[in-house]
Amino acid sequence: MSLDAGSLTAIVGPNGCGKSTLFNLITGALTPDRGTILFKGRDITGLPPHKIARLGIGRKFQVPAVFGELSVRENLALPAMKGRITSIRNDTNNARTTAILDQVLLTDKADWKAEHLSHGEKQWLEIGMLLAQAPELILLDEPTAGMTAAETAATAALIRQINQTGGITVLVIEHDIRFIEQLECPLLVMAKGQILKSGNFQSIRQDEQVQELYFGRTEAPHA
Amino acid sequence: MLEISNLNAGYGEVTVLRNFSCRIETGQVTALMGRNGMGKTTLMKSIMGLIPVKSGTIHLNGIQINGKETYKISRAGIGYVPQGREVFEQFTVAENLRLAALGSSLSNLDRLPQIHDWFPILKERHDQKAGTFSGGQQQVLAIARALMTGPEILLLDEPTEGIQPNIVHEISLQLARIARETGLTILVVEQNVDMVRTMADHILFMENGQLADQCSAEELRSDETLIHRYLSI
Amino acid sequence: MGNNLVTVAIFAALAALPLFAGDYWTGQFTYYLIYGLFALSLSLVWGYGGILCLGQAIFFGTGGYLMAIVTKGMIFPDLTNSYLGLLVAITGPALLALALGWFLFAGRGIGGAYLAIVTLAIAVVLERLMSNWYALGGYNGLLDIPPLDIGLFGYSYELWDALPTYYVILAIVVTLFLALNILTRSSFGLVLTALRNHPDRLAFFGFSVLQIKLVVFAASAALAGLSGALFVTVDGFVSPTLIGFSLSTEVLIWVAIGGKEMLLAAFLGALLTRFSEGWLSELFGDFWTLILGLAFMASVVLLPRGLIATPLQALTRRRRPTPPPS
Amino acid sequence: SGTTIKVGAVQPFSGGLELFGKQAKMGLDLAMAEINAAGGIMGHPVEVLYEDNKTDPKTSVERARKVIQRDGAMAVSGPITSAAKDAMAGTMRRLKTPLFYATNYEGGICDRYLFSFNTVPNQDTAPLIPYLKEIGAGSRYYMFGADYVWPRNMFKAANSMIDTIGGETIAEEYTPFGVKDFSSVIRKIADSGAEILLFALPGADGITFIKQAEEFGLMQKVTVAFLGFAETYLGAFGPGKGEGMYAGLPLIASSEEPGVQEFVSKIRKQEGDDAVVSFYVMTHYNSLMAMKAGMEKAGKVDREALIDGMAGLTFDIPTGKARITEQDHHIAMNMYIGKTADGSLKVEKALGMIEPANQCG
Amino acid sequence: MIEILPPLLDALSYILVLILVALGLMIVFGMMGVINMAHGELFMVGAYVMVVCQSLGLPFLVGVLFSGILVGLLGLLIEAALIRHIYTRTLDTILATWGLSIALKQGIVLIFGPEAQSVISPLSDTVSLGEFSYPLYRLLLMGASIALIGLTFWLFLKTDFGLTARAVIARPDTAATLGINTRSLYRRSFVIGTTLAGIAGALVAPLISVDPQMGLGYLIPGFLSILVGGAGPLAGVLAGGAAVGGTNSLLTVWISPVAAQIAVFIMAILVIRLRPEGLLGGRRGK
Ligand SMILES: Nc1ncnc2c1ncn2[C@@H]1O[C@H](COP(=O)(O)OP(=O)(O)OP(=O)(O)O)[C@@H](O)[C@H]1O
Ligand SMILES: Nc1ncnc2c1ncn2[C@@H]1O[C@H](COP(=O)(O)OP(=O)(O)OP(=O)(O)O)[C@@H](O)[C@H]1O
Ligand SMILES: [Mg+2]
Ligand SMILES: [Mg+2]
Repeated sequence: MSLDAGSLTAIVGPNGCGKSTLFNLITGALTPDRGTILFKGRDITGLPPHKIARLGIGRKFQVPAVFGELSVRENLALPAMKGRITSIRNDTNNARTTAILDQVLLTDKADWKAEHLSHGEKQWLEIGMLLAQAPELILLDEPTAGMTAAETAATAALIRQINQTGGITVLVIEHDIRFIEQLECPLLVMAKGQILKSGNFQSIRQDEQVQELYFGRTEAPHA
Repeated sequence: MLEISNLNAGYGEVTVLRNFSCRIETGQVTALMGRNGMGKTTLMKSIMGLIPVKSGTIHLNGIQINGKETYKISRAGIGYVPQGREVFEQFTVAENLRLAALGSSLSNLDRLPQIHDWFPILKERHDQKAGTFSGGQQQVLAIARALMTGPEILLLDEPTEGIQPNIVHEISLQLARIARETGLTILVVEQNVDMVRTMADHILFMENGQLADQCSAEELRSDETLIHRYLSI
Repeated sequence: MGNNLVTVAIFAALAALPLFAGDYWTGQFTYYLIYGLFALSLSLVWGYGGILCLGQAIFFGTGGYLMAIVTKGMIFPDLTNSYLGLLVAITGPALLALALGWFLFAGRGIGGAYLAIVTLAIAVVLERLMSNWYALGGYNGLLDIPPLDIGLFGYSYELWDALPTYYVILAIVVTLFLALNILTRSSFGLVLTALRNHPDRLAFFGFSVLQIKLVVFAASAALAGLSGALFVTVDGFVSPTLIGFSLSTEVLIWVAIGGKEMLLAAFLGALLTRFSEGWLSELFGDFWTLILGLAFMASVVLLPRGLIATPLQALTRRRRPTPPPS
Repeated sequence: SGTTIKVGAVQPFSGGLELFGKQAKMGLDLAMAEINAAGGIMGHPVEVLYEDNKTDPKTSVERARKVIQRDGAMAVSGPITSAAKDAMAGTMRRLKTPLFYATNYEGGICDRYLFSFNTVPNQDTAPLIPYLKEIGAGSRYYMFGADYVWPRNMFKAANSMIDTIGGETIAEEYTPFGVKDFSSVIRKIADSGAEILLFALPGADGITFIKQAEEFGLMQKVTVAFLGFAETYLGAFGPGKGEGMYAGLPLIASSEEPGVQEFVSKIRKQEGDDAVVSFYVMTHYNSLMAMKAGMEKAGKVDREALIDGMAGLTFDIPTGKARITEQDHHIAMNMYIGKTADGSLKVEKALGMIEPANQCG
Repeated sequence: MIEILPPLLDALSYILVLILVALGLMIVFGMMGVINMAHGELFMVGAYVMVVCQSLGLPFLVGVLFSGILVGLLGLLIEAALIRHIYTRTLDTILATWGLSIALKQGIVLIFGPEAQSVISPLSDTVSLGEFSYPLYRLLLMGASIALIGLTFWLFLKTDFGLTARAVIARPDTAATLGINTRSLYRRSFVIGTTLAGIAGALVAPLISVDPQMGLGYLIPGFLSILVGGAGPLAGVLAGGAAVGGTNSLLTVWISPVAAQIAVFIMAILVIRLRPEGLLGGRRGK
């Protein structure tokens, strides 16, 4: 598969079909047995995670992974350092951080320890951390798990905004059909470690094979 | 059946639940909805005694259960399916189920055929390690495991999170069937409005650690504004 | 910032100490300061870096031996300059830490209890090796190590007396303490907290976890090496006991009792444990060891943040209040 | 009466060798009591200040400084391990205070401020070898000891003596501390064809070894010469075990000699009837008695004068006369060969006065 | 054949004794995540109970029984007063139990004094196997060790108790929500671990010097065995004990005891580093 710069793509597929594994491969958490991964034309196969991250790939984990002992603000400051540990300044209170806090609706809780946030708030914080990192490609693994419909919609809007105004390429894994619909983007269907189908939401939703495998026949497509 | 009054609970200095009160009626499926971080999981955990209750009471069939140890609460008749499933990955399906009987009472092993009947996959794969199950299958196992303890009331925390749509649907149908057949009382935390519509008799809305509103399934169906009020931003 | 006030008060008290203490106590506190510096090194790597090194004496002892080798002129009889000795005693352990760290952390690496036991095993092996290394004095060690010579430009000023020694060491300790404070409050400190918290996540933000660990491990080793070097110039001897099991565990107790996540507390942990040990052991005789064991246990269980850090933090509390959800 | 003369005693009272610390204390306590009962030293009462060195070199240094600088000790007694002694040496020189070291050691002290009141290899080990040949135990040796300086130097002294008598050393082997299973080594020794095991593994490890040697029947195959053996080991092997082992020592508590009898009964009176008395008690006792004699010879209470007074001093000890060597401050005294039998240590042969070899060579 | 048999038997006896001592350590560490630095001292207390029993003229087996019971009770006390507060804090368990080990050791010094005590072997016969003979007690000890190891494995791997124990270890909170009394399970596992330490102390006492320092000599190789073998599955301790004990015994014969010890340490460091999950695999430590 390949992604165009500035695109927004979603991946769906049954549990355990290898979606998270795909992310692990791209970000260097796992090394592939075969095949290559190119990023902006450069072979990044087998590079360690921090090198890949420095090249401009950011990632949100399926289970939210924030730094519980740090405050929300510090959590945002950290990715902004982009892996350099030489700077002595401790700058957590700048305009950019404030803007991101606003964007992910955590301004009120900027000085909370991240471990005190709820599940959904952590998901948002993690998206915020990706923004702070300012990568060119963002990989999101189930960003709305545990969110209500409205929150999900807000998240979808946020992601589209990131993609459109920020010009960042985004790849999303999600099970929530509404969310995927709201993303209004091309879809890849994965099964047993391979791309089964691709297309827009409607065409995939209607696809017999995908319905059987994933969505389930019995459920009427909602309006 | 389950009566919670003026409950205050939280983590360390943080109070999440503030004077939360509600009643769960016998034989009903009650859904608890609310935005992220409103304290739904916290409520479940305080019912189970996993986090300490600061003040207020929880009664099960008229008997106070708050302040008891978790295992006693479980034995008093509450089954719990935690958020994130938490099956024992190293154990086989059979061991996972046996464990639940060991914890409650060995006679609960008699429930095994019934459970296999509801969830045939658990019979087919009873010697497979739970860790090798897919997310949806693990969810099924977690539910079966909780049922194995022979609960009077079952608490489910977001059973559909991260599960592919067709399995979500299957699970909700199966739960509805079990509730119908056995009269099991169910309290389910759920964000998936479709699922709530399929299953629930009664809906509670939670906001800022308090019970904000409640309604019946019919009211929910007829009145979209409730959903917007409590579940939007 | 109450914290700084407390720090200033403590170091002012230490500076004033020789005015009303005799030679003995001045000498004694010279040791305590060195132990305090050693405790700081462990606090850095354990409390801040999240790496529990049960063999911290490896670096203390290496620093001590290197200092002895240089200042006794065992390799270059003409180059016995104390400054050279200190330089070697700082860089040597740091390099050793880099090599060890590379071995321990690279690739999949190990951490937690495994790392703790491995570092302890390494300390035991080194102690054995030093005991069998006869060119370096074997089991009985090297004797007659000259004191620190702080002379410059060809002049020589050897620190034989208690008072000047005390102040020179105090100056070194204060400087390093301040430097460490700046370091841990900088963004590097932030990275360290993140590392303790969620090391796996850090890499995906572009941080090289290996690099961070190596930096903090080496920095801590350099500090430990320096304290070992200072120790041998004051004590005049170095032996395998300085490199092995018992000193490693001793420093652990100081830091645990003091509070590993707070530099000042770890430093005071060393000072106060050593200081109170003296008179308490006189007071309680054979029961002292029993009491020490029980007290240590109690402090770990009841005050996991440290016997000294807990009240100090209460005193200087200001960090990150958590407002209740509104 | 004048001001109190203080003597520091930096001894192990914890950390593994506390048993020896206690032996030392028994001797020092008795000496202090006797000196004070007799009016002190030139009218000055003596006080011993005990300090626990935790069997650790750096703590020894710290405690030595404490008793000298803070308490003004005239001299320091101790420690037990030679590693701690070496560590203290520099401090003793720096603070110009004599150290009374009263443990048998490997030799090598040659220092104005250090006195040794116990034996060196030529006194306790070398005489064993011709004696064992003489009684027909043989002259083919297996040497086994702990991995540190003392056993190595003991074996070195033994080796030259074995050469002199035309014997043979089959193997020389060392073991780390804290080993709990010796069956492999025991089998090696049993199969080596050695007649005598020269054994220098002190403390608990030594006891463990002998217990396992009994178990495997090694004691029937070889004669054990146990270097550094003392009455403190008796009873640790179990009844009927650890019999027939030889050692060279400066005092055997079961000796018939009236001086020894009297000394042992004085200790027992002080410490209780079941007190174990070994030569460590006597050597530490001797060190204080020598200090009294030396100071009286010098005629003034002064550290340097005390050292001069003690050099070359001849004085009485429970086993007869003893003399401190002029140059290297070691002690010449009567020596004995002892053998374990019937659960106690018996005198096999009185060797008479043996001069320590010159350590300043 | 005859040449190689004796050293192998020696190695086997060391391995089995090592595993016997490490078994309790293994339960407590591998299964509960508690690093019990005081395990060696519990072993020591077992030996001292034996000393007292013998001085009272009780038969050896009664002494073994008493050692197990008394040290088990001590374990109960330790669990209630100390360990239960720190189950979730693995690294703190190192520190706390280390304080405990200091206290226990000093307690013994205060009661019995620092000198070595003697425990008499109940059997001093040797059995002859053709050319060479072997002490009977050692053979019995090896048998007892195998029996206790088997019993422990059966208990933790085959019984319902074992299933529950392993569940509690994996997910304590979830196990509690299934009605399992996690507190009592932790306590029982810990007490089983300490009881084993006490029995081991009593059984090994006739072979070694019984003194306040005796615990450390087994603790370190015991730990290395567990880490080398792998903390996850119980069987790891068998592999680890065999690797550590076997290397040590055989190198002692072939080279020297000092070289053997250094080799064992270096082997352990390498194995732990290169295979942190241990020789037998299993869960990996954090
Ligand atoms: N660390 C691992 N070791 C072994 N197998 C693994 C590991 N991680 C994942 N797997 C297996 O790889 C397969 C793909 O897993 P992956 O996590 O990529 O699925 P997914 O598509 O993200 O599923 P979900 O929608 O449930 O998150 C699964 O069968 C899983 O069991
Ligand atoms: N371990 C914790 N320590 C402190 N505070 C916590 C902890 N876990 C949760 N909280 C706080 O409790 C509040 C409620 O969390 P809870 O997990 O109950 O929310 P929820 O309603 O279940 O949300 P979600 O839908 O995201 O699961 C959150 O706002 C969070 O700040
Ligand atoms: Mg996934
Ligand atoms: Mg929740």
